[in-house]
Amino acid sequence: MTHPYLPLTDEERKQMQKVIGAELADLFQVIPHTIRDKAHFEFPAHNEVEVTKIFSKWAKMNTPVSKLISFLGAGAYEHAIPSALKDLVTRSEFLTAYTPYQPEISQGLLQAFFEYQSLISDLTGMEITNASMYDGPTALAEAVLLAHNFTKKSQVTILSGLNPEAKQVLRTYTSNSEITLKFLSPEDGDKNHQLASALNDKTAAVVLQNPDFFGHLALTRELLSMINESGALSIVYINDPISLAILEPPGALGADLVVGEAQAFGLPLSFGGPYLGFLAAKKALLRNIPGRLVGKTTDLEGKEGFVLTLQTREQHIRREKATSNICSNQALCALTATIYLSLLGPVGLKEVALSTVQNSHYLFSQLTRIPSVKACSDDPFFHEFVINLGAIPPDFFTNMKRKGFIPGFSLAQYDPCYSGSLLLYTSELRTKEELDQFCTEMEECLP
Amino acid sequence: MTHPYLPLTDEERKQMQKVIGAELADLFQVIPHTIRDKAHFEFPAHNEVEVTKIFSKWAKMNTPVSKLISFLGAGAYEHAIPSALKDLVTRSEFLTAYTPYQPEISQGLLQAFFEYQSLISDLTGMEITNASMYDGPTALAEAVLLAHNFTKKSQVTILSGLNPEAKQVLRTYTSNSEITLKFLSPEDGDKNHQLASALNDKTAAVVLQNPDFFGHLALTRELLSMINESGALSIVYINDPISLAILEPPGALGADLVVGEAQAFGLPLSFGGPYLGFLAAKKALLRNIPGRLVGKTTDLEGKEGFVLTLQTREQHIRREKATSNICSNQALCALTATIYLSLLGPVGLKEVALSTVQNSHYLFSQLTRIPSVKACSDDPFFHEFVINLGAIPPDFFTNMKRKGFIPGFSLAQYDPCYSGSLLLYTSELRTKEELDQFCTEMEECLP
Amino acid sequence: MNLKKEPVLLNAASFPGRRGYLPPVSDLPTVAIEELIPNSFLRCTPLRLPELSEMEVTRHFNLLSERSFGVDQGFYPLGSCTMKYNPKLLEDLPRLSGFQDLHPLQEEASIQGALALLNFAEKIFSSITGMDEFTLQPAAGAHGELTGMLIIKAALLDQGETERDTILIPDSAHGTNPASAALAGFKVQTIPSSSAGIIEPETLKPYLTPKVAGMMLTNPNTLGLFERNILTITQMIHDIGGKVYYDGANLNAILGWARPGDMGFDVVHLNLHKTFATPHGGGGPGAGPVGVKHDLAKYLPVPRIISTPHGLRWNFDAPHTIGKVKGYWGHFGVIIKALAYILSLGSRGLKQVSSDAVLAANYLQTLLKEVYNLPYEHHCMHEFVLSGLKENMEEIRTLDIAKGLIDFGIHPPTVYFPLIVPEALMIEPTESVTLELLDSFVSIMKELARQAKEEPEKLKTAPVTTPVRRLNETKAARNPILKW
Amino acid sequence: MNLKKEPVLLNAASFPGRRGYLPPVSDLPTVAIEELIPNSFLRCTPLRLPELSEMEVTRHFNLLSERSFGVDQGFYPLGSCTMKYNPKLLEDLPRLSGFQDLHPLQEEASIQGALALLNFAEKIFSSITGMDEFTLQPAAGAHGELTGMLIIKAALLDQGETERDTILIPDSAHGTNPASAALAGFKVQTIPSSSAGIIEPETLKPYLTPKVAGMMLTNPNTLGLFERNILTITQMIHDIGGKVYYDGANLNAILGWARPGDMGFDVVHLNLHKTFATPHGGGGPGAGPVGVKHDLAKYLPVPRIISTPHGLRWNFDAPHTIGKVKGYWGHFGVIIKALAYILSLGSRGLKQVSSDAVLAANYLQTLLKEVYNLPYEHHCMHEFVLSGLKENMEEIRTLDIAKGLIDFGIHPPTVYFPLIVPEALMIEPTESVTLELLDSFVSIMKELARQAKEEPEKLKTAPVTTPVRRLNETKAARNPILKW
Ligand SMILES: Cc1ncc(COP(=O)(O)O)c(C=O)c1O
Ligand SMILES: Cc1ncc(COP(=O)(O)O)c(C=O)c1O
Repeated sequence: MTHPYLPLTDEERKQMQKVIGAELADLFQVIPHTIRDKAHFEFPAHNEVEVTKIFSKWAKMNTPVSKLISFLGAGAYEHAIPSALKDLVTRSEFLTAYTPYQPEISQGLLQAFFEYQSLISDLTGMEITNASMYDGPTALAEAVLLAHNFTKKSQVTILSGLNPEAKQVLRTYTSNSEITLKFLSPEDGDKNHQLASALNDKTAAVVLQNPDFFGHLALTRELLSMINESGALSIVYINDPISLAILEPPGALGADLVVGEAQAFGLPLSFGGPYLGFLAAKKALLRNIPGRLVGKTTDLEGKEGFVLTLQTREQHIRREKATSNICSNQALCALTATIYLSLLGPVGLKEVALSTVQNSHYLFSQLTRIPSVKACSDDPFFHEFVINLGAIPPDFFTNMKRKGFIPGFSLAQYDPCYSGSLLLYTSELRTKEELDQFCTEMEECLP
Repeated sequence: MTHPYLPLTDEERKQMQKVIGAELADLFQVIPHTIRDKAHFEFPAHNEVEVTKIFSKWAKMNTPVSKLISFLGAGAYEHAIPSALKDLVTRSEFLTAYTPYQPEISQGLLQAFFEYQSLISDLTGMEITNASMYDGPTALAEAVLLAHNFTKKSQVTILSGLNPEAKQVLRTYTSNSEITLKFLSPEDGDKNHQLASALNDKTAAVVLQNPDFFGHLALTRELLSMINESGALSIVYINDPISLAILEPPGALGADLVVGEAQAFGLPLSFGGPYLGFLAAKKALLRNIPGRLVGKTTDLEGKEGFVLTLQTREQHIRREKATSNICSNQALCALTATIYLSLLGPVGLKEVALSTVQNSHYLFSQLTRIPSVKACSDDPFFHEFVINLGAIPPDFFTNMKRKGFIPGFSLAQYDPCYSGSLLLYTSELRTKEELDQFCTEMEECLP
Repeated sequence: MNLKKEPVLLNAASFPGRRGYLPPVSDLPTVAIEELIPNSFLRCTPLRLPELSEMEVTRHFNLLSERSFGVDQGFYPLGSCTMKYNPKLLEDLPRLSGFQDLHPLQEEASIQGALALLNFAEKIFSSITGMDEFTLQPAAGAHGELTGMLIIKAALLDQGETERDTILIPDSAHGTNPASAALAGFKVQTIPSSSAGIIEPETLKPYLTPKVAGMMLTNPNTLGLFERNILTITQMIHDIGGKVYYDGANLNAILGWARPGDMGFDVVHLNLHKTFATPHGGGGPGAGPVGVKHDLAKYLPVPRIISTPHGLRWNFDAPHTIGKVKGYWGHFGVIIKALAYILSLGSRGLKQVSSDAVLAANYLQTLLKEVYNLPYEHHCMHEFVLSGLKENMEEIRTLDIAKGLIDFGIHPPTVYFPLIVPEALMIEPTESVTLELLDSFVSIMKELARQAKEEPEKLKTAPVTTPVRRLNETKAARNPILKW
Repeated sequence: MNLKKEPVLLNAASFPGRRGYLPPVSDLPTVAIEELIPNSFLRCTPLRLPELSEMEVTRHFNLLSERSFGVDQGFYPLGSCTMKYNPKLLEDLPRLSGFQDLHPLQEEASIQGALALLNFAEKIFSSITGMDEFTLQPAAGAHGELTGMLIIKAALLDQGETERDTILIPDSAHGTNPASAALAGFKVQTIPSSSAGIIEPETLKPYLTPKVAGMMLTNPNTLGLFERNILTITQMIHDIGGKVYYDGANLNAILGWARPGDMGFDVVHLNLHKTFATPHGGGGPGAGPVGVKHDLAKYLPVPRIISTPHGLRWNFDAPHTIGKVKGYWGHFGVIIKALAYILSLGSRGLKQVSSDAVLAANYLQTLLKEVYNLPYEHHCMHEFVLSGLKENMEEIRTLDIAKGLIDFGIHPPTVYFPLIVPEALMIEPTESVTLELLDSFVSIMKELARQAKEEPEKLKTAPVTTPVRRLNETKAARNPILKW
């Protein structure tokens, strides 16, 4: 068989068998024949054009947000992606490399990850950042496990407004540990109230999302100092770190751990993955943090260079006692974020943040003029907000889609008690004309 | 002003003016103010998202062949393009380099062009190939000028069936020279007849396209020896060099010059450009050929390397006495062809050629079963052929387009005497199902 | 071509006032941010990010790329990592707008293609592995292990087997195995490999206590040896009520020849970024789908895709599920690539993949054991482990050999793993190699053996062709500098 | 990162039976080719092409790329070539399926977007240059020159001016100018530049015979100096009935500050691959649109785009046209890129482009003239020419300086052009540079001057950091080896 991915020819195969002194079948002889006999599966091979056709057909069966005007956010955010990004991140030296275990031949990747760590640390106001986690929810779960291991305490309090995806993953990750999770809800009062009632000396950590899942700004120095004073670690969860361009960084307010999802830094929506989890911490937690770290050092001639460091925390050395089981991480996504931030710079990132804020606040004000639309809160929000429609008319989503819109996210999908509520997000991509048109169509589609 | 393409800041600009000892305006003072005062034009700047929208809108106003099943060929050919090609040809070291005038820093490009020259020489059966020409038609024009300069004769005979684009360019290029062009037509008999009647001792060159514009195979050893014996140079023009995978190469049959269009080697249709002209010749013509040549040599340590060579033929040295005025050529397109041929290899290229032949012959046989469709010839053809519909029904093209087809090229566009005739091409991309469906629809659309 | 240039750090290259990108901005009349968001939330700490033009960013990362080494640059026989060629076609497909611009929370009617693709991928993975049902949620191999361990835990708890808290793991196992088991709440018991490098039933027997929840294995194991007693082993674990987990890292050895499902494994993860050619990206992202036998299917993460009269749908209604292990549905972009690879090769091609991979490994083993110690004298599967040089091993260690290879433009094999082999050099050529490449690797490895004898100093100070020489790792760990 | 590896030639890397791509193949029942095409036409000469797997092709061209140097790799102050940064956005747009998959012969109804784009591009170029009408057909600068010369020839012939057979060209002109004029059937008369580096009306006067058909100029000229007498010069040519041609290679100096149309030029070509940031691609493709004043518009190549009630159409009906200069409609893909660049910057941005380009050039000239000879002591425009070292010029020539720069990771300037400056070093930094980069270039140029004095041998044998050292060009020309 010859195939573009299989360079050996039949003749070479024969020659190799001769050198080995065994037939191919002999090499597989060690596999019990009862196993070998069962190993049947059958499907045809396809050339590039055919494979492309197969996938194009699937792609065409979807209606991506590029064909609509979408107000979906809820943890995954449409943002403009600079053209230069793709070209750089797909350089084959980056794309096809393994983890940089051999530093001399991997200085480029190592430097890029060091830059990623630095950028995230600066943005969040933290001292250290690891070289990436699978995604926001798993980063949070690892942060909670860290807090448990570090504080040796078992109660974890989650203030209301945490992304439901993160909630679910947190539950799964802690299901077989000593940790007990306490999820608070808006019924428990505002976040200060929630915290006051839940905090005690068994609390290992308090988790607080900012802006919270409903878009509200929740993070204050007071909340964090209450947590810190209790001896618990404060964990701030961030879903769109573009918010950090204009919001005071959690580190500056006293957070112990800042984790979140950095998909917004140049990664396409891609139906949910791969994304980019980040985990930043105070220096005191250094020996406890999961995942890879890149450090600066010198070579035998005194020249500066970069290496993977503090590997004794990791599974390949510490095995069952490792701080985490993570091995492959989201390296290329971290590189993407690094390039995104380099291109955007402080001015660009602020422009994106301000534009999303401005667009969303305009949308909020226009939508809430529609009689059947109620604002759910008048608390300050970032670039997402919730409206209540009373009941969502039948075919509302279908009708809006026909008009070219995805009118936000129906919160009932996560929790039936939110039925009638929509979570809406607007990015820097939207124009006033689009927002106005959307409001007009909403008014028409609603009773 | 700050812009992603303009790294200088206003402060730096000031600093530089100080070092220069002049204001910016002073530097432009040398331009007469009457000129400066008129230099007004005004249009806004757009960010990436806006620019992309503008171009996407234009792109959407077109109906590309990817949305239809097209039987258009006539000099520009749809073929499958391997995925790996784009990745390699757009490596920034290739894409953003200038002509490799500094060989030490350009060995990669030079080697690639040397490989290109070798591949085209091998394919055409010639001894030398230059590093590319603008496109097929200009390559032909330059070959004719070369023949004139080399033979010092002025008559050039063009056998019937030359691509009309090439005809027109040839006319333009020779319009102010001593060359007289003699275009023969099928009315002058078959190609042997045409040649016999036209050849004389003033003939500088005879041009012969193979397969000719109507798809017919025309090139024989006899034709070429007649030309050679007359003292004229034989110039073979090739429109789809994929044909060379299965046809005897012109060099082996005795051609002096082989020129043509190599768009089919991995370049997209791209509305006609950029494409890739190639020019291959016998060694005797070496000092006369236009354009760049890459040669192998050694460095001061005896190591092998590549350089631009025989530059004394070229305009930057020989000026008005140069063999041609060409400077920038189609380097990146030549690189594309080189990668295409490396990926396809002999087996792949033959498969492409055989599939196009097979598909087109099947199509020919099925179409000519339709009562109102007449074959125009039963001469052997490669992957293109002409049918005559008597008269093309009004709205025929529109109706076929609505059904999803471009039913070929109406030859009347080049010459009204061909009214009612269509030139059709099929590539390796077409399936039997598509061909059959096309024939069914043709039958329906024709009286 | 730029290796002489030293890239400075992004922040050092920054200059105030430069910018690399103009994002679209709101066309609404500007409102002061303080009117929209209370001042108390707004940033007063200065925002520090590098300021560069597009060209500077481009040159910076081009320069960094030139100081990196991928499969596209040369031979990468990194054992256990299956550094096969990553076909370029795979990169094009996730970029189709119908995939790339799909929001994970779109309603089902607008994602039928994505659901069909995922559904098809689950079925293909099932048929390749002989498992019954798959989840595509896990983000990498280790994540798949955690998922699998949680599934086993859930199943045991469900059966009231609360005492079973121990997972058996061979001493040759990858570090993620014990780490994942521990993360899922298990204790870990290490099982020693025999002198033949595999697990012997007699060795295993004493560990089969009522505390045993199950066992994790990779087969072929990390020594590149097929566990020939696998049917006995899985039977033994089943007999005491445990479950057996298959670490799919080495599936490239047996594609089309054997299926973990047929070996008696209950849970399997795949490494799409190894076996199925999706690029490693300098460390990730990968994807680690997990397959189970019927009896464990109800514990798989939610949601599962189900077919209904209204098309494919997400089903969250799974009372026994372990829950979600990741936001949304997994690494969709990676899954697309793996599936494209599988469809490009077909079932026959996949079998040829493992045939060629095994052939290439045995070819190297045969030729290299002349000068390097081969601790286990069997034919290997897709990889094999050497135990340092035959001669002058005291002075020239595996690390020196690895660094010496770099000066020949070859990426070093995995070193010092598995832990049970002293001075381990773990070599996995994969099926992507040509015979010339294998031969030249052998010559280079022999040349290094010669150097070890004749000019050991050269090897001890290698590499010399790289932008930096050997780096001080102790210094890095003792005084961690983790940001600029 | 692979510079140690020597790439062999493709044919030497080939091995029979390997393949790099599976094309789609006809699904018709196979018919022997001999039944479709007479044997006499079929290949009997063996088809020799390299046989490689996809990975080998990938590694081969990656390796070649690592031995090449583009703007993305570093500073490229190549005079006359305007090696500015090529924004990445430009690469994305021609790949839109609505452009890339468009056949040149599609009927007009299906190409309205393409026609609108081209039509818009013509108008934009007209406004930037002050010309009235544009053709987009020419493939490069030289091709534009030929087109322009043919237009002038046609106009003269049309007026019965058959005697006018001479084109005046300054001695500082690029070689394509005389070559193009000759190709169009003209004789060339060289006009000497003054000691100030420009054309003086008095010098020109004696050449203004009735044989003169016109004059070709670039302004600023190739010395980087603005022809300050341009209005007088164009007037003088017009007065004797000639036409003046503008070589657009140096338009980057005056964008937004001056327009050739307003200087009295009758015909202008643009180099989209210089001024408008489309990448050079290692030598091409470029594009050389040609603009003319109203009176010459009827000679432009066919077809022209016209607006009709049924949309935009091709118009071939142009009895005075010079005909076609190229197949189809020009380098559509390149035109898209140039237009995207123009729209990204807007008119203000374009003026800033030339302002910054001129500023950067003068900054360098000011600092470099301390150690290198500056033959013309004026402010320059976007580039300037040095005439070798001030000291030790006998031993260390311009070529040595050029090669010395390579060892510092900088692409050498244009050397030995223009021909009228001995030991010319022609430096064009463009607007894409940072001030740090300019300063470091100055230090390096000064360091080379120091080396020239103190260690001349080092410079005479530079470069040493490249995969090959100085190559024997004489040998290459004497014994040409042009294929494997
Ligand atoms: C044997 C084995 N198991 C598990 C893993 C972990 O996989 P991942 O890195 O995808 O988490 C690896 C990765 O190197 C491995 O080699
Ligand atoms: C002044 C000048 N004129 C004309 C040309 C020719 O342009 P092209 O290479 O696009 O044919 C050049 C190119 O270097 C040039 O510098």
